[in-house]
Amino acid sequence: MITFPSSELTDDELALRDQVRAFMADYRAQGHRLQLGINAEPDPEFSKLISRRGWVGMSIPVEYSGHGRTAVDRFVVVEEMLAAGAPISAHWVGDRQTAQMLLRFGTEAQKRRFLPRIVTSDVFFCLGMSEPESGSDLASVRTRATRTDGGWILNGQKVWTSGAQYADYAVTLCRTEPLGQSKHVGLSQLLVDLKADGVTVSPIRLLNGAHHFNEVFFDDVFVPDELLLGKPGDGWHQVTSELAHERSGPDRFLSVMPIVQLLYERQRARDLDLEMSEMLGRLFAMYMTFRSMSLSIARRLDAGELPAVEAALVKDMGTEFENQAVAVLRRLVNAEIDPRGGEFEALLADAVITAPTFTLRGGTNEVLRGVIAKDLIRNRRRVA
Amino acid sequence: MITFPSSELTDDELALRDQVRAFMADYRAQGHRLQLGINAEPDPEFSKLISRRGWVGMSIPVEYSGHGRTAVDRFVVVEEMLAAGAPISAHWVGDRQTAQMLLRFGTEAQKRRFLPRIVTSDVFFCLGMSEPESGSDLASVRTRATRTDGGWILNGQKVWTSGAQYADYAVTLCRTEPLGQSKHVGLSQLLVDLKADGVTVSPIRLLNGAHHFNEVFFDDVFVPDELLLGKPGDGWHQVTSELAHERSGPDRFLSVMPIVQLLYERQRARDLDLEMSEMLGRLFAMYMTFRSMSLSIARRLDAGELPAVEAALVKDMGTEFENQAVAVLRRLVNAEIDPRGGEFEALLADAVITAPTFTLRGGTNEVLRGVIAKDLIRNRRRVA
Amino acid sequence: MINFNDDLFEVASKMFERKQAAARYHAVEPWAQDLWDQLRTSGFTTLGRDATVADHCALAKAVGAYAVALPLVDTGLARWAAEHAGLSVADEEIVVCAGLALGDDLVGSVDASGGMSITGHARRVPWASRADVLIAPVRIGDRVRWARLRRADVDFNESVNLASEPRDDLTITAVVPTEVADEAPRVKDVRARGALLRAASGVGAMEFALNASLTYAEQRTQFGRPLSGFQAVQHHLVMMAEAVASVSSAVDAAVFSPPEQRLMRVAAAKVIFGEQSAVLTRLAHQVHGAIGATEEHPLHTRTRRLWSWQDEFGTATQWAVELATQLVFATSPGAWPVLTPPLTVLASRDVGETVPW
Amino acid sequence: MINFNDDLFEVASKMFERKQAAARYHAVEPWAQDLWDQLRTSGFTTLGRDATVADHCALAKAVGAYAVALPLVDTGLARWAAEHAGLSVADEEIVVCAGLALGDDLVGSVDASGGMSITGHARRVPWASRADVLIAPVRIGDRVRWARLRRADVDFNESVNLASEPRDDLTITAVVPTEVADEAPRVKDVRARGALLRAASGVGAMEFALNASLTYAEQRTQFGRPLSGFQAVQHHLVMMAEAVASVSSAVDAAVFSPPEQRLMRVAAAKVIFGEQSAVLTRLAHQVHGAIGATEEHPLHTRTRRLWSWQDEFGTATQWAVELATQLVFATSPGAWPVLTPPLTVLASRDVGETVPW
Repeated sequence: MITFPSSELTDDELALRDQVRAFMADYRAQGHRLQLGINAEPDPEFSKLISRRGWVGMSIPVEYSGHGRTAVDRFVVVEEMLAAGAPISAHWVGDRQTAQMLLRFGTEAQKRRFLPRIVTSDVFFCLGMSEPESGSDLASVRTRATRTDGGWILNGQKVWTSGAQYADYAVTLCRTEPLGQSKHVGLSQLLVDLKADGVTVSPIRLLNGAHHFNEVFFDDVFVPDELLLGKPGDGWHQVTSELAHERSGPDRFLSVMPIVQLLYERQRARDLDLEMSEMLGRLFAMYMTFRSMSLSIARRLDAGELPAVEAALVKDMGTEFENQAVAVLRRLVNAEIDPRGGEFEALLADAVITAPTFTLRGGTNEVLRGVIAKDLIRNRRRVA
Repeated sequence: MITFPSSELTDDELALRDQVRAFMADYRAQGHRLQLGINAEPDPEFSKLISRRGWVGMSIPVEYSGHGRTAVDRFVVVEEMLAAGAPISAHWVGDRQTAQMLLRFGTEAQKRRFLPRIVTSDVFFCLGMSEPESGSDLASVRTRATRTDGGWILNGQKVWTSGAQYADYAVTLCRTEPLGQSKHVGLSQLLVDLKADGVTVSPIRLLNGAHHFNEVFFDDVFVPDELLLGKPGDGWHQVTSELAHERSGPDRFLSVMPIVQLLYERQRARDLDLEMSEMLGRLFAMYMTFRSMSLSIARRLDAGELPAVEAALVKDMGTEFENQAVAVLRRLVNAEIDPRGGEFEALLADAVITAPTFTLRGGTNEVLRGVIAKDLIRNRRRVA
Repeated sequence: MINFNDDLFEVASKMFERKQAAARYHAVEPWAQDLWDQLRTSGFTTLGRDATVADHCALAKAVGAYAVALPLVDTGLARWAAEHAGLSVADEEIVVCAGLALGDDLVGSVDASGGMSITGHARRVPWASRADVLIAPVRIGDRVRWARLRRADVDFNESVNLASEPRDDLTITAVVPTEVADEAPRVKDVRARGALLRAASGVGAMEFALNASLTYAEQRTQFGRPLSGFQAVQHHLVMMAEAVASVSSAVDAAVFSPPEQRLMRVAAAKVIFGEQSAVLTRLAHQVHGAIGATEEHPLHTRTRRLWSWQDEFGTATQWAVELATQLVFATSPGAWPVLTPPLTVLASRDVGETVPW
Repeated sequence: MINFNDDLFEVASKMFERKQAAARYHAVEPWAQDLWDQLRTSGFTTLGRDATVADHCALAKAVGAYAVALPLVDTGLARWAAEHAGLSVADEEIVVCAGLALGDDLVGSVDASGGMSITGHARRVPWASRADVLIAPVRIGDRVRWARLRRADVDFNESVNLASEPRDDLTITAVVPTEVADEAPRVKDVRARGALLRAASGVGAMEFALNASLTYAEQRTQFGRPLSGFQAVQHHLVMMAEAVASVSSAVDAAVFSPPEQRLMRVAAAKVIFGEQSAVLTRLAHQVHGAIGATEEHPLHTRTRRLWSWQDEFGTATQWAVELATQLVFATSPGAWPVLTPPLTVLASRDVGETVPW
């Protein structure tokens, strides 16, 4: 069964929330503009700023210079940041995924080398997953590493690598054994230094002109043994076991919350007409519910579970909701949108243009639904 | 390309519409309650009444005692009837499909025998298509007829046969040759006299208690040769070539128009609030557009074309719209619905309960979309 | 999915299941006196303020899962309200709340001798015609009080909801109440609890519909393979699972809510229930095809209830408006802080429950 | 799909196609002076009242199909209005309409010597910064007249729509018009024609997006088969085809409408365009995946236009309200008779066009 037992934040968690909330109120009062979720412009300075507050690499154990806090603590920080439109994308991948992956699969040396620097935002990661012909079918990667003295020689090409223009390392899924019967076998992940010889990063601009994504080319790049994540051949297992971390987060339903916030600020002192009330009420109900579901997953992560199907469900439903929310906001505005208008209009314009990407990032919703359906049917069979 | 060239009604067609409209206004003034599209209770007396006006079997040629009018004339009559909530279901199948099928595929004797009686509503037909295991996959029928002296011996079972409780004949798709490589080969249609020995009709009640559908069992039923439609083995071709007639009609988007009509009557003398205006305006726009598309298909039928893909498109989109329309009406009512309330509430209650069947009747929308997709892709390939 | 109180849900479910099996019903309807008696013996008909909202919701969910056509949920709501108000209800009495619908108006007047009588109307009272006793909020001057009336003293116009459950219009003319108490709990709190209970029943009915659809999609073949092998059907099933998960989560969040967030969470739960159950019912019927729309098939015993329960104790639209009204106010610190309030934000506003949950 | 005037559409399309091929663009942008000159030679920049609404829509559709970033449609609209009003526009001048947005207000005053000057503001005027001449409705006392202004006399705040097409805010301070004429055509008719032209352009852009999606779905393989083999993708494509067909049909119905139904059909077309283009853009991007959301891919040159054109000359919501306002009135014979009116029903109401279509 797909379950989302509810839970409340503890007093300590509420106290953390208050701190982050106050910090972000302050940050905004300094004149920083709101940004839309993980589409925000990367801002390494901001990442360093909140690192100093202890809000990056929170769940990394103290022995690796982390804060030894919970997935829920991280959830609390992240949802406050997203709701307040903070520019969190620079440290995003390392904080959300790479740290977890290193903790679970990395060698001791890798942990000691990278984790402390994730905590201080002194090292940023990006993900080399998709390839030109692979899309959501990750296992069909063609990038390959061949054995050489003391390491691997990497050749191939990645696309949709967000942040490669400023990141230090790309966690790169590649084939380290020839393709056999199962395409899931013989894959590994390498931590590729993006400044190494043979690496070329080339920008892919989005339809709004923004530069999040890149193509990354590997041309006989030498990757030393110590940068192979875990054991050779474990790549597929590593990738799939982290999906619960990747998919369930508040970034999957809070992207346009800053626009709702601005609309709210315009409305709160006025009499709400019925239509505005109804639409806002429906949006509020959805936000409250997604938040409960996402928090539920964070609690289960803390309990050592990996609720990957639940995470896929939240991502599918949450990103569809984000699109509906943009449509509702447009309907409430009920006029042409001026992309050079005020903060509200400019953000809404950006949301209209980038909303189609919400249901594509991190596995298209069609693929996610396949994952969920398989689980539903398997569980049904088990019961029957 | 899927096209819907627009057209307007001619003066003659407008005059016909005025006649039907006036007739229906009169009929309603006599206290008859509005009904929902082809879900209406069958009323053979009503069918005979409008037969006398010349509004049944309209496109049957004069030589078969028909009125020699066009598909558009029939469209005009049917849309007026549906919009006015008339009980048209008794003659519906014969008028819409069987007459066309007899004209295209029937023997001269069959035409002379049945067409004049369709025109006068003295014979009613129903369709024996689906079977317990076939669903939308019509070609997988198991009902079979074997050759005997002067005719066929029919055995098998049909379901979802609407109107079998009062119809005279069931146009029955059955296998007349053993199943070979293609399941589309070796099928025929028999006109089975429902009063014949060995025929049992057993009601299937719908979730609202209504009796439209039946199971029909054939137990060694003798069907004489003269009741085989056209040539043996032509069944599949006959069935599929009539889909344009079956699918494009106003019955695919006008089912809940009588409820809109009643709502309109309550509203027209009041000031419309913005939400009511917006929702009504959106409904109106859809009705106008479906009407144009459906009329366009009727014109093409008159031009000798069989725009089956366009018809499937109208049916898919129209029946989805009908469901949305019910949702919009519920939202405007914004209160519990009393099924024993006034005419408006009672009709709305019935629409809520039966709306799920709109997208199932006559081929589920999933199947229709498969048909349309195949055409889109085929045409694309032709262009490329 | 989430059972609020797993044990209570399981016990009730077993009783309903036995009854269904014995009666060869797909749902427990029509009125099953033997089951009612059995429920009374087990104490399920007298759940009142001794039980938590989690208990009440667990029972409501079981009622929805098995489409039990008995006033178990509504009598539980009325008992809870009556006991808090201090009105007496005997164990064997069936009691329901009247006068909770918008626009209902019951007025009490006191005559020279100090005797009170009540006049007015109440619309679509659940199970009124089956009740022994009604409790209702009555306007007396500018105060509201709870009154206890004998059903026999009240005129009825019997009607039903879309699932044929009794929803009766009442006309009350100079009826002398058998007892009167102060307005505690508040009418809005009782209505909110009613809304939550409907959503909880809805979770049970939605889970049934999802499971029935999964089973059907696995068993039914078309074009040579099971329906569950078609991507379109798989996507339908996923959207249904999403509907169940979101409503279940929203109800759970309301049940276990901190006091000052209860009303907003109930509102959210009823909104989500209204929206998502509409999605689910449509898809459940689409997956089932024609067979699911027949009288013989159990699906409609749940979907028809869902269509009515969406609107009972307030429609999704009304609760959305209510939620916005709670959360948008001039002195608010902003959208996000009211959606995720620290204690201080809502405490000053009249949005909390005043009686034990 | 439906070309209103096939020949004109084909001729214009060929010119745009050549330009795109020459420029290695996926869309004709940014400003292409050589193309503009060529269009002028061919007479496309001077289409006015001599052309039918079908001609104007055919050209608008071609502009949408090729994402032509030139003011061809808006200058056509303005020329049509100016010629009917009797204002003079030279062949080489680029002219656009200002002051059609809701809330715009331009006021003319006459001084002692009989000279007129105009003051006020106009929002989001298409291509104003590229125009030589503006025509605008001006309020003088309780009458509205059309005025012709030199662009050079007007202050601008340049902005754009979501597709980076110029949409400029104008501030007009005591500007002396070069010519003034009576209000014929009516402002509402010009706005309606503008709305229809946007929907016609939308049909072109939607067809492009559908065809691009079909091609991509055929060519792109995933999990070992073409995307077009996945049922979910097929359903996306079908919904896109339905969107194109319905908007195309609605625009066609407006173009060839009987006079007394023109305004209602334009309203319907703009509503359907708004709703269905929103469906189509979402699905086109979903089918294309990440590649379709990149700057290099042509898809966004059409989808960004569609997102803006939905709202220009009135949003779908505004036109839905307008349509209901036209069709719901106390003396109406009912919903169906106003949707399918015999001549007599609408003739008495102020819903028809008063100038040649």
